[in-house]
Amino acid sequence: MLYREAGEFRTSYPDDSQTFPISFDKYRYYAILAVLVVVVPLVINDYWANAVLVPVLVWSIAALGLNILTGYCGQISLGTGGFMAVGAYGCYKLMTAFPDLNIIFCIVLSGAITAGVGIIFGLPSLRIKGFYLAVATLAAQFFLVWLFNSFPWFYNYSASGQITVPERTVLGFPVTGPYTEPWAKYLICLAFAFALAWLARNLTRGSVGRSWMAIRDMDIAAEIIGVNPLKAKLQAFAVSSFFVGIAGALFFSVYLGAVEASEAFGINQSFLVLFMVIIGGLGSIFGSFAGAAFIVLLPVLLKNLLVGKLSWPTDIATNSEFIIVGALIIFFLIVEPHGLAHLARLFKEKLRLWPFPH
Amino acid sequence: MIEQLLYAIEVSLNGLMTGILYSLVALGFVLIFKASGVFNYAQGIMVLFAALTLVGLQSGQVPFAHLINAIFGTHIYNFGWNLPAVAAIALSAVVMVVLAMAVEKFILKFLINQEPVILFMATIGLAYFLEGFGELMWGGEIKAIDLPLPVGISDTVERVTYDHFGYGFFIDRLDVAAACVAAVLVLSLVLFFQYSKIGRALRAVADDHQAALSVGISLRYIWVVIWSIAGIVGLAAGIMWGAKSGVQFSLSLIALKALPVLMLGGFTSIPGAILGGIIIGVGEKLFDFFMNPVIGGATENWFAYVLALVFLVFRPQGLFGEKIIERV
Amino acid sequence: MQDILAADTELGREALLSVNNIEVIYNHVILVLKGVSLEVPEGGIVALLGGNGAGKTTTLKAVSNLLKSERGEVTKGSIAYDGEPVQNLDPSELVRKGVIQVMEGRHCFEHLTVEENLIVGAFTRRDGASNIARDLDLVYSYFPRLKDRRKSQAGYASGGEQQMCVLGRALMSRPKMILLDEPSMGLAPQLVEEIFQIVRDLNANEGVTFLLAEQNTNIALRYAQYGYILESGRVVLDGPASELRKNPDVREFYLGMSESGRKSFRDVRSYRRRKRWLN
Amino acid sequence: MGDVAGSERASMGESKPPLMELRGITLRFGGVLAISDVSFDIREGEIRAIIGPNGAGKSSMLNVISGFYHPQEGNILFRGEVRPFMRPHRVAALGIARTFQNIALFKRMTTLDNIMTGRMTLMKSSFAAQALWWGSAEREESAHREKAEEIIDFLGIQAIRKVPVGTLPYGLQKRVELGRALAAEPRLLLLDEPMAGMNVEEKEDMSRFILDVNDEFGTTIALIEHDMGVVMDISDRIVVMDYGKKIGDGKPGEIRKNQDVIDAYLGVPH
Amino acid sequence: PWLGYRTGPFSPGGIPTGDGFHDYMTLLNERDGGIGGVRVQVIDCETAYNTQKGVECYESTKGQGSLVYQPLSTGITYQLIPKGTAEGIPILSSGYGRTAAANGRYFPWVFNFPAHYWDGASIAIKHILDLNGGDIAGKKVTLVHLNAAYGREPIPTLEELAKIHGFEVDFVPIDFASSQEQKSQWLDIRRKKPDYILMWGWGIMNAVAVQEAANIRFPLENFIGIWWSGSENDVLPAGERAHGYKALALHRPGTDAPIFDDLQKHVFDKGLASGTGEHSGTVLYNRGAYGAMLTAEAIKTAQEIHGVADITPAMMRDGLENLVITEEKMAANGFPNFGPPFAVSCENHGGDGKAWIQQWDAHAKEWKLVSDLIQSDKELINRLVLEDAEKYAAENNIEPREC
Ligand SMILES: Nc1ncnc2c1ncn2[C@@H]1O[C@H](COP(=O)(O)OP(=O)(O)OP(=O)(O)O)[C@@H](O)[C@H]1O
Ligand SMILES: Nc1ncnc2c1ncn2[C@@H]1O[C@H](COP(=O)(O)OP(=O)(O)OP(=O)(O)O)[C@@H](O)[C@H]1O
Ligand SMILES: [Mg+2]
Ligand SMILES: [Mg+2]
Repeated sequence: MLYREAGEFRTSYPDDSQTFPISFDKYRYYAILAVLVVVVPLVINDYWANAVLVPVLVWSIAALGLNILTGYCGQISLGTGGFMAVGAYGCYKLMTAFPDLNIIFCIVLSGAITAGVGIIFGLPSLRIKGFYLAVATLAAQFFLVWLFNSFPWFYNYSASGQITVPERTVLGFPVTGPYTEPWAKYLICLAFAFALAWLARNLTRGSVGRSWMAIRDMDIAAEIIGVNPLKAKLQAFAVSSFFVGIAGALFFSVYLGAVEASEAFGINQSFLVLFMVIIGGLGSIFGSFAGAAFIVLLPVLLKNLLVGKLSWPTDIATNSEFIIVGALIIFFLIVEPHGLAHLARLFKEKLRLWPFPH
Repeated sequence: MIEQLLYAIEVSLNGLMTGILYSLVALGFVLIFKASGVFNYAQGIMVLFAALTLVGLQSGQVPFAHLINAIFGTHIYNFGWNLPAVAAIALSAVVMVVLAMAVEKFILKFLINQEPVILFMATIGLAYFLEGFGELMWGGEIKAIDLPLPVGISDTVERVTYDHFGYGFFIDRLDVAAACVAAVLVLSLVLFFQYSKIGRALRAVADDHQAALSVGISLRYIWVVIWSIAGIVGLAAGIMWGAKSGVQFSLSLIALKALPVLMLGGFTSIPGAILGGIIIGVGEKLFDFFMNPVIGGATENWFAYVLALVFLVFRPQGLFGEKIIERV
Repeated sequence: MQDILAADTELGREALLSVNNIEVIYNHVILVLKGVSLEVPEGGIVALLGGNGAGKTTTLKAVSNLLKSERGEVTKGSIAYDGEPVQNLDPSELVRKGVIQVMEGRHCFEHLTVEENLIVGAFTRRDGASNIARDLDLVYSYFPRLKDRRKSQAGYASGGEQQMCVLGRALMSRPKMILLDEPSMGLAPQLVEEIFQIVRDLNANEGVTFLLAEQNTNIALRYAQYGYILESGRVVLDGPASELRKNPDVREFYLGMSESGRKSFRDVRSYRRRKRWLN
Repeated sequence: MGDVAGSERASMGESKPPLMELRGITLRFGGVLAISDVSFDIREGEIRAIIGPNGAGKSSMLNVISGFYHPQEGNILFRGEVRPFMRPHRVAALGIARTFQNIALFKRMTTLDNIMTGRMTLMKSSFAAQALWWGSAEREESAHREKAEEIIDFLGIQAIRKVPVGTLPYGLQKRVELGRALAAEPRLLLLDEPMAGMNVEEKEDMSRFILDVNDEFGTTIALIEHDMGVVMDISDRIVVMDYGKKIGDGKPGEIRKNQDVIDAYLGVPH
Repeated sequence: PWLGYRTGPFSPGGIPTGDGFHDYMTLLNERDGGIGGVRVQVIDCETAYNTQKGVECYESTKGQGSLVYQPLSTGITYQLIPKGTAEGIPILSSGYGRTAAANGRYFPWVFNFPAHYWDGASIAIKHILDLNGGDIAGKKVTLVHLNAAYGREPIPTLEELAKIHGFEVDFVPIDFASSQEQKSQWLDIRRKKPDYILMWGWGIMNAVAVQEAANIRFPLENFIGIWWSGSENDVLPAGERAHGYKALALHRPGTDAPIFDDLQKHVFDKGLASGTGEHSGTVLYNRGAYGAMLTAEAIKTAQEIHGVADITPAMMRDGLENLVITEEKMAANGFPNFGPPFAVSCENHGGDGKAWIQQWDAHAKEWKLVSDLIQSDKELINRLVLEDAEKYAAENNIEPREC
């Protein structure tokens, strides 16, 4: 009986709506957090930061954003890449226009800009539903990328249309640019991921979150119950884009350092994020992280295994990677359509029953 | 001025033809969606896969050559035969049917009655799989498809129109061929859906998996049938597009051009796919024609989507799509 | 168990369907049926009664093999139809064998018209268009309301109309055995009576066997020959309908009769009561 | 016996003013005339039943009241004033809550969340406060949670508080749906076949709930039901519809003797 | 490391290039036992032309003693420029990447010899000038380009050149996602009737463009692609109709050079070919092999300078910076007269900016050189490069080093 719920009594409603009602969970969570904040920065190196942890965190934020829209509010969006581009270019313009503005504000502001753009592209969702909406959000994807590609103002008239991040510091430590220490990169992403996850958690446990879920599960009934669909959907689009915009800003400024709209924020990215959300679990915050980790790490892992350990030729390895990732996605969907998060929940459930099933 | 106008007409005509080519790809989506409510993201890859298979079979490529050679250290790449086109097409069609069966057996069977988004994801998984599998099987090099098309079409059109209007219209011969193929396909599919018992059952499946099961419709059979048809339609699209640009990975991206067509025409309507294709084709060409001087080029990419989006705001189910039933 | 075997031999009929001690688990963790056994004799009408969540629907779905599509599975026990085990059949094969289920919850094909819904019901039939057309007329004569609405999409039909549509659709396949899940739900009172009349007619004239889950115990026990009462996944009581009707618990909890005759709904006081057979 | 009780209560309600009045409502869908020129009123504090054969237009009538359908002709008066064109969520804010014929719960949400969603129109804390989960948001959540728990206790569904409602058996779902409607503390509660698919025992419980809501909170109730036993026992007045028209309106005692109603609907006298 | 791509939409280009590079390195190992006695190890990393994978590749391979990165993608090059600079690992982007990197004062760790995009633009215009006896005032030139960093590279140069020579220039961007369907662009071109078309395309875009150009019966000999738009992949799908299409050539096509005999003997016959072997002699295969030869020469130079066989990335940079490619060296390596001779210096990382023009002969199915080596307008280019490099330096607070 490692995992137990018995003996947990809650005497007030705030206690019951805690993030981790079971104290075992809470301690485990604090322990993990401590490791993440204290231990990891000490041991992290370039490879771990740039190829593993930073991408996972950045993608987690994007996945969190999309999860709010798709998982909680039920609006499938394939425009994530475009919104990330808004975040990235917004951040770039802010950084270059106001060199003295702290990078943290730049990133948050670019999230806010993206939220505005998200609202505009969210407007059609009042009429358009389901897959029609999903395809319609591709309009945002293509239009935004085209916009950033076609108007030199966005990339400060640089010769090639690439944007390259200038160096900025937080508390005197560089967090962007080539001279950033891996731990600094990692910590700033972690801080954003943590803050945003907390925000997402708050929003989804109150009436805003419930209005989203109601729209997701049955929009007509929700409206008759008293949920204002316009407000709920636009809120979801705004919050989601805010997250995605921040992810885009971090993606550009901290993670890659130089990007080009059509390549870095293409349609593939949109799909990737959708994957994360669905593999991780629709409507689950933990799932967003799990999904991002899965999708980012699996190819890296496979590559290290196939090319690094087994020394397969790279093309065969990459093709096999696709095959394996595809097959795994299908496998997961078959085993548990509700994602890793649900799988974890089931596992807990079994653990709780163990050793006496039923 | 008149020159301008004639040019605009020419642009529209070409748009029309391209539109039909788009619809050829869109058809595959429509078929599967209409018949089982699954939004098959893998359709684009299926087009590529079909074309790769066709070329591979025709030119006698050894499947999985790279893999085999890597494992056994051999050096085999080609069987050294050259199949006649008809035989290769027939064989590829068979491969697509086998693929349909595999999809049913290994994926769809387990996902009966799941939410549409889950099925959608599964098809994305399939797309990944096929992407790797197709390249592993046939290699990533570019390959050419040679269509024995009569060469004179474009010239004749241009000459005749020049004689009549004083302005030679240009139309690609491939487009003419594609239009014919598309017309035949659409006609037969519409008839199939309208008049066969299976057609009705397919629509039932799309509405409610469980209820369809409960009246004795074998989902598995239906799925094999419809994925096979979609595979063969994909083959047709693959031939046409492959002839245009060579068979290689990028072919699958053509699916992205088919999506707005789908949206505009309605996910469930075969004639809608054609009409949607034409509207998008003509629309994007004309838009580029008028707006290019103002906002610069490369608008085709998003224009189709924005057009479809605006259109949907007024008609959320697309042109001919089944009305979305909203009731409590 | 003893009873029913005796009853069977009495009637000289084979059990067409026998469900043997099945256990059903949803989603790998939720145990719903905890050993349910029942038998339906050929040409019989058997009623399955029980409160909400007792497991009636689950039992029917286990028989028709629709459980798999809901992530449920039969983990123990066996089900035999016509002497053959049917657990591994595809639902459609079962329909071909003549077993059809009318699902609860009005599962119409929304985008098909009412008439198309009915015609799809005849999907498995191979006996020609004219026969199907005749049956279509028959269904329309049962449910004139459907005839009025035949050209409109089923998704827009009223609740009761959808229910009729689903019933009619099942009849269109000319089944040997019908699993009816709450046929009377949402239907106007005189229609409920008519439906059971149809059940009785089909049973008497065409020898169709029925297994029906029904909340309207009163009417179900009037038309059925045998009844099972399910509570939380177990059969708690079974017997010929006439006997069940006399059982004091059944009278109180399922028929709403107290010792002094029928109570007014206005006078019911307590919400939760215990049933004697649970002690 | 039920008759006596019914008329007694009805006389109690008669003195009250109408909460809602429907005047000359006509609703068409293309060629289908779903409701034609129907007028009736619902008085403050009464239980008003709407009955009629299948497809008579009862559910459509509720949809008109809750603003989901907009009639081509006719007026809806709420508390004496003509209600202008409104989106359904605005109607809900007026204090009109309802349940649905084909259960329309939020399937993937838990029972508790469903019920809390019912309180949507009453919750006021701002978006920002919720985002940061500061003071007011948390306090408000707890206060409403308490009300929701009261309703859960009242309906006896404590055990399924944290279960997603999608997999609950039909009858429990109906109960949760009632809970969700009650949670809005409505002035007018619309119930569409609340007892379909229930056995007698459960119907008794449900009747009890409805009567209690009516008694304790003074909630006005309009209800559609096909079980004549229930309708005749618990309602104060009954409207009968057939083919979109009103064919009868009165107390249960009158309705059950009305020949038109017997012909069109009841079949036999009840 | 070789950050190549054998998968994804650009694999038809990536495969032969990679094959050429690997096969030559294998040859060196097999025939000579490596360079200066040290076997060359090519660390292969698959990027699928995707920047993120490129970064992952860089990070995962830089610890393995990587001497020089060849990212084979302009986008990834942009990623790696700051990283390589910060960490002191040279980046060699031969004929692609960031043009301004040709200025070694501002980009000490980045090389793009033997010629870069702006050279390419200048050379193409030179060729057109040659065809027209030196006067192209009033002519119309259209650039068809991929709507991405790479495709936009030549725009400033062309604009400058247009001012100088008085021709009109016009740009037609094509998004990669819609590069399968370029009909409207080509109809537009057909209407505007430009005299010459230049193309900066990659992947499927090239093949479609050549076909469309043939479709509108544009005289293909007036259609000139950059060296990345001039491989067999781009003309074969159009079949006969591609006859006459021209492209710039950094090096010779075909299998005439003696090196191919060595490759046959030491690599293909031993079954060590990295691909099918059937690409040898194609433009991109030769590019890979040629690039490998340049790399090997740089390694040799580094070994000579520092007198050690096992060199470090910093030494490698010295080798690259002091690389002098002469006719003799090329001949000695089996590449006689294969590419332009050039010299790299501390200041000049871009080579001399010379290239040929090649033309497709659809009947013989081969590319043929149709011009002498053409020298770009170095004066102009150097000025532009300096401007851009200064801008980059200003944005990133970089102090140019002294040379
Ligand atoms: N798909 C499912 N997943 C998980 N649990 C389920 C599922 N379907 C049903 N259940 C559970 O199984 C139990 C029995 O449900 P079932 O639907 O069989 O009851 P029932 O007797 O038909 O009730 P009702 O009269 O309300 O229709 C219920 O507790 C229900 O919560
Ligand atoms: N949105 C709609 N579009 C078309 N027809 C509709 C629509 N809504 C209702 N109808 C039709 O209007 C009529 C009345 O339907 P309604 O749902 O009001 O019936 P009801 O009285 O509730 O019947 P039941 O008791 O069967 O639920 C039906 O014939 C139905 O088909
Ligand atoms: Mg049931
Ligand atoms: Mg109704």
